[in-house]
Amino acid sequence: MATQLDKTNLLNAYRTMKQIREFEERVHVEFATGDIPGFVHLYAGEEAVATGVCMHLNQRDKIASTHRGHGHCIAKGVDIDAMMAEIYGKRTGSCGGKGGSMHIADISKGMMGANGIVGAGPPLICGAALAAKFKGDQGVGVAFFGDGASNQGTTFESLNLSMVWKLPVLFGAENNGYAESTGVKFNVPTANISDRAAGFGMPGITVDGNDFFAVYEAAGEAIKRARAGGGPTLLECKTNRFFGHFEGDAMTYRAKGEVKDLRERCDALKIFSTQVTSRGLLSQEEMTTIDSEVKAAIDKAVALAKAAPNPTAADLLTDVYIAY
Amino acid sequence: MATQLDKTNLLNAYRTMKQIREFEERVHVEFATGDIPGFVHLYAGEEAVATGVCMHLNQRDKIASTHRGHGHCIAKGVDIDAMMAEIYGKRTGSCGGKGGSMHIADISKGMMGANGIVGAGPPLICGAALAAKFKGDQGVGVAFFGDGASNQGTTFESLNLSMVWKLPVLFGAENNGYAESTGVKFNVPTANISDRAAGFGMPGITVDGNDFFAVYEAAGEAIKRARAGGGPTLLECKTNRFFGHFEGDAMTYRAKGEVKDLRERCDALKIFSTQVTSRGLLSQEEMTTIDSEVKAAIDKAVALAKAAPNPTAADLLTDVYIAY
Amino acid sequence: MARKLSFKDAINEAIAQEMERDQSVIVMGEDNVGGAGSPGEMDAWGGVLGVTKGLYPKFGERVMDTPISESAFIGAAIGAASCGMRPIAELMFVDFMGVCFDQIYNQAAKFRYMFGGKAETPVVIRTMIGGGFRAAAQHSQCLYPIFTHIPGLKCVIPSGPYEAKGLLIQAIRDNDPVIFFEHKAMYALKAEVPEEPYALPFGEAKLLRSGEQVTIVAFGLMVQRALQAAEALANNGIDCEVVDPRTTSPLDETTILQSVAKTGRLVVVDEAYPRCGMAADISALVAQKGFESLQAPVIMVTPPHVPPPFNGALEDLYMPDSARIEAAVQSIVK
Amino acid sequence: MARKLSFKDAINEAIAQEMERDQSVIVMGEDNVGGAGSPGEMDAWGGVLGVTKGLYPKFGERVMDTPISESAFIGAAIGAASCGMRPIAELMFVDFMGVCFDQIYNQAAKFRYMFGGKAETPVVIRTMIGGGFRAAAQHSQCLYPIFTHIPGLKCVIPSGPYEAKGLLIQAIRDNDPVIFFEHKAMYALKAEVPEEPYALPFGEAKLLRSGEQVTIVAFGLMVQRALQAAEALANNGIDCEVVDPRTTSPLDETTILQSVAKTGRLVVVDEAYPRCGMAADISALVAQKGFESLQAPVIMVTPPHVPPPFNGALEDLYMPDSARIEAAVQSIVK
Ligand SMILES: Cc1ncc(C[n+]2csc(CCOP(=O)(O)OP(=O)(O)O)c2C)c(N)n1
Ligand SMILES: Cc1ncc(C[n+]2csc(CCOP(=O)(O)OP(=O)(O)O)c2C)c(N)n1
Ligand SMILES: [Mg+2]
Ligand SMILES: [Mg+2]
Repeated sequence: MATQLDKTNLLNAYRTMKQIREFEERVHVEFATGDIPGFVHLYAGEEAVATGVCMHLNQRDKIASTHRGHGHCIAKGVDIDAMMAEIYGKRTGSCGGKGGSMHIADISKGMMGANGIVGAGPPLICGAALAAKFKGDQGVGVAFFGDGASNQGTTFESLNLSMVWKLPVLFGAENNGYAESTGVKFNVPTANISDRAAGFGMPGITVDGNDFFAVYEAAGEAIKRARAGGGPTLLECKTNRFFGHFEGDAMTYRAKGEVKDLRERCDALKIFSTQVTSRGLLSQEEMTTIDSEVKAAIDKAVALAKAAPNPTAADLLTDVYIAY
Repeated sequence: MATQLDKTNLLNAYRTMKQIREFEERVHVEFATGDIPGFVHLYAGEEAVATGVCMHLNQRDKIASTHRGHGHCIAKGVDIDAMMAEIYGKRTGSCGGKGGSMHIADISKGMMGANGIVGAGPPLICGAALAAKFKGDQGVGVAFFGDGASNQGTTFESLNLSMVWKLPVLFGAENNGYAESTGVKFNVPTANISDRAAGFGMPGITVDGNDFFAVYEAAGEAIKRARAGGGPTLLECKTNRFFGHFEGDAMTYRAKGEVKDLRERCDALKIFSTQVTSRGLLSQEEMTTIDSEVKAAIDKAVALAKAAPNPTAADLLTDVYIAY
Repeated sequence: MARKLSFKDAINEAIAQEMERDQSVIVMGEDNVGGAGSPGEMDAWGGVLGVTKGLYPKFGERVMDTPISESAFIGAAIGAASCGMRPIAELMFVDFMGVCFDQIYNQAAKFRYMFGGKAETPVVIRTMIGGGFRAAAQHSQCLYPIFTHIPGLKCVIPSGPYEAKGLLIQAIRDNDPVIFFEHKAMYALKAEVPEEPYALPFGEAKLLRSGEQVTIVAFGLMVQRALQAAEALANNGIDCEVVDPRTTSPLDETTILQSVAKTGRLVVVDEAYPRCGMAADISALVAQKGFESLQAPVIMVTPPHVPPPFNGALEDLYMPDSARIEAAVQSIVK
Repeated sequence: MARKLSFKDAINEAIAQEMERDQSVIVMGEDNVGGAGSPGEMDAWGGVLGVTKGLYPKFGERVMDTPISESAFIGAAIGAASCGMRPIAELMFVDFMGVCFDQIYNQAAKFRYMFGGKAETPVVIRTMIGGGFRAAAQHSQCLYPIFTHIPGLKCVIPSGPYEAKGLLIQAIRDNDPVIFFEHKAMYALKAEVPEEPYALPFGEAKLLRSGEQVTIVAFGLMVQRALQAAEALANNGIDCEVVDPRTTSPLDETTILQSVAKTGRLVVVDEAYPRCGMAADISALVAQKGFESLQAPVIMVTPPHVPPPFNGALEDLYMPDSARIEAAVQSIVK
């Protein structure tokens, strides 16, 4: 482990991952009660990716996210009370209840939005990176996208455009093996999604997306290069989702016992804990303390969300234009 | 020259290339008189590509073409009288005067249409190949597209889809160095467009597109593999266009003397002539005879086109639907 | 014909029956089988809401999963159609048209005209429309006015299971490109549906209720709401005629104009955006060709010029409901 | 202000002046410089018809060529806009919207609403529309009704050089996404254009001719033809009012309704397809909100429900001309 993360950072990494996990496990439970409307896609299992990447970013940096956006939001510092309220459709939500799970955004934090359109993020992040280039502020853009999204024309075009314009972009491919019910083995004819980078003259690398440190290091290198004007990188993180494609998915396309097995063998939080405790970097207690803090925070977020008011009828008509 | 083309085929190859060249040189001249309406993109200089590929095809096989489609049409056996009449917008044209240069098609010949939308052909040809697969008729589909079109999302998606569905497709990339005024060096960050194939697990190969035999052999192998169920290939042919992007283009983005030089050094017809005469496969006279036959045929096509009637007012409203 | 079928099952049955009848009918779409390349069961999904489930076990390779590459596979469906197949491609949500629209309106729609009548493109594109799912702005749109705008496309909006089966069978047999819009909030709706295959002709509106005072033209899910409103209005002594055009292109102008000629009043109810939308289209038709019989302003009942909101209370306000339809009718009969 | 400028040069000047004023304005599009990666001159094209020519020598890297990847670069313009830039992206022909429409209507148009008012996307997308070039079905469309359909977009159709400059400056300064439709047949048209920068407000129609008997509403190139028709009709003693809405979204309903209130008659002239088009939109507006003053059927003068044909004689028949406008007016005043 070549990484030189100090204790604060290690605790932060753990806290972020735990927050994502707890947030998602809780949304899963609450969704089942029928209180949460719409389509909800959970990020549980993929925590190391968002966390390992976003720890290199500051507020000047931008990320573009996907339909499975809660983890990216949390890792980029979006307020979890506002997120939870948004998922409940409440007026206090990040988007005033108008967006919901699929559209949580906080541009002030550099989070340019979850997105209901597969492959919509990569073009947008090219623009964010272009803006950074014009501003000369060393900012970078990260587009997260799935294995399924890696087949969308918009994604390919963006890989190319980012090379043509030499943009400071990290393409973060989250290969969780599935696009809805369809396996990556069907959709992607190469062993790795990162194999596509070479066709654009771009560095491409694949890491174990359940290993926070592997993601952290590879992302760090790519982001450093991007900031220095060295252009984009395609980083594929192989990971797993612990829930269905969306809440309500019976997952009959998955192998029997698959998720249980993954939760045992490939849990990013467990792997992290083992790594840091075995090396004496963090203690189990330190993490247990975080666990209960996180749990309390999520409890509070849910309670606040449930108690929060709905948008008013007048809200229906506002926020379409700045001026019309 | 490993190719085993017999004399008839060699004469056919020459005739096709000559027909394309003569057709385009003549359209260039006629366009300048103001008689030909609309946008016209000439294929002169790229004859070896369409010819070398299409000589492997029969009527059951399909091609999808581009805005620069005359050469593909001729190579696929579309009637040149009907083509010329279409370019003039006449009722006797391949499309009754409703399509023009950018939309010449003859589905009965397996020519699925020139296309005004860059990158529209590759998806369509995947469908043609899929149909062939269902019919089990060993048919193949060829999508021609330019270096510029190689950056369109539709093209990338099609490369991938053809692998996922293992379709009998040949992607014929015609790299003539320019997309309108923009150079391939700007648009395509790798040395070869064929470098993109690997990212889809597809064979990719680059040949000298001015060398008929090089194209013919590489295409032959790929098409044979496709017919046998071996899936798609990306074949890049490096070639040159002898005219502007479209008629009326002043070409100030090209080097001084560039076209003149290309016409001297890289003329597919000259190269072919040298190859076949030096090897004693065809005589100069045989080709000169073809030259005059072709010239007469083009003269006739132009005369017929000029004399042909316009569509009638009633034609405006027909052919939108089969039944409405 | 006492058998009841859901809207979803009616669609599934139409496809299955046509696939049995005609080998050239094939099905493709994201997760339309469900499970390709995955370790578990095949036919796991049958499309995101299960409409094509059960077709793969019956028809095998003629039902295909696709990568998330709408331009490529919708384009492939169109290309295959012009080579003799009859593909039924699923564009999961109509909201996704933006990544593949070129293949639909510049290719499929125009081949026949551009090629001087020498092309046939018998493709069907099935796609989900509409609100009520709390699915927010990118999964709740209607957008069929955009397709209706395009010459060369046929546009079908079934308002119930009976229409769904008959219109889909017609769509599959039709030799022109057809876009088939399925309102996702209707999938569970049941009604009597004949078992044998039948085709409902395009361009023939259905008169769902006869009335003397006001003509209500409504599309898709709004047909139900128009009927509810008409019922309620009848109890108040207001007699409405309800017309379901069933296809927006071709449009049965005659039935609409005849109805307005009788009633002299028109309310158009549509869930699509109002500007350049279906409600405007029908209103304009009547303002031009039925003006002499119009006795009152035409009223359009649509959502506001606003994207669909996520919050349920807002979405309910957003979508036209029977109360708004009633109010619209009352505003022109009083 | 005696200086005359072509439509094309007016657009170029608007961009140049705004780029001088505001560093955040950048320009991107295929061949918008012309010559990148090529051995000859830079600034060789300035876009396919030369509209942006001369900007690169003045502004250098702020004017960018792009690959043929409309989704990526239009999306990048939108992304950059939401990060503080003011990009002007060129979608060469509006006919190409089909390969990149998602970024426009699901992203740019919806950010502000979906994100609860917390996004600003000051992007301008310039695009060429219209017929008359013998450019056939994939290079002659108008399609602005499709953009007008979408809440969240603003749509501008300048009818001449003066409007082009003032409306484009407004578009660039505007904080919402604006689609700017340039009729390619007008690029050479000259008119007086002030040298200093000026912004024309959106949602304010221009009354081009006052009249008492019939209101003619027309868009873009059709404004000229409507004026010609009005002139000819005046010689026949028919007094028309001609209104150019200039922006279809927002739409100046008031001016249109006031005009019809005065004249009692409406002819709408539009070059876009008729179904769910602008002509229908304006007709429906008046049928709903101006019905009381209407004394005759509304007449829509548009192309037929047919793709644009290639042949010049057919295309001339296809596009509305002043003779058809005159006939339409006459049909409702007699
Ligand atoms: C353009 C578009 N096509 C299809 C969909 C429907 N859809 C939503 S998520 C999804 C699967 C995405 O798979 P992947 O990119 O691997 O992300 P994951 O869900 O695994 O995180 C699909 C097909 C969509 N939202 N947008
Ligand atoms: C989707 C789309 N974008 C842009 C254009 C405009 N356009 C027509 S041809 C062309 C250049 C194509 O370059 P290439 O693919 O290399 O083909 P070539 O002209 O060199 O044969 C462009 C940009 C178009 N027709 N369609
Ligand atoms: Mg995935
Ligand atoms: Mg080229």
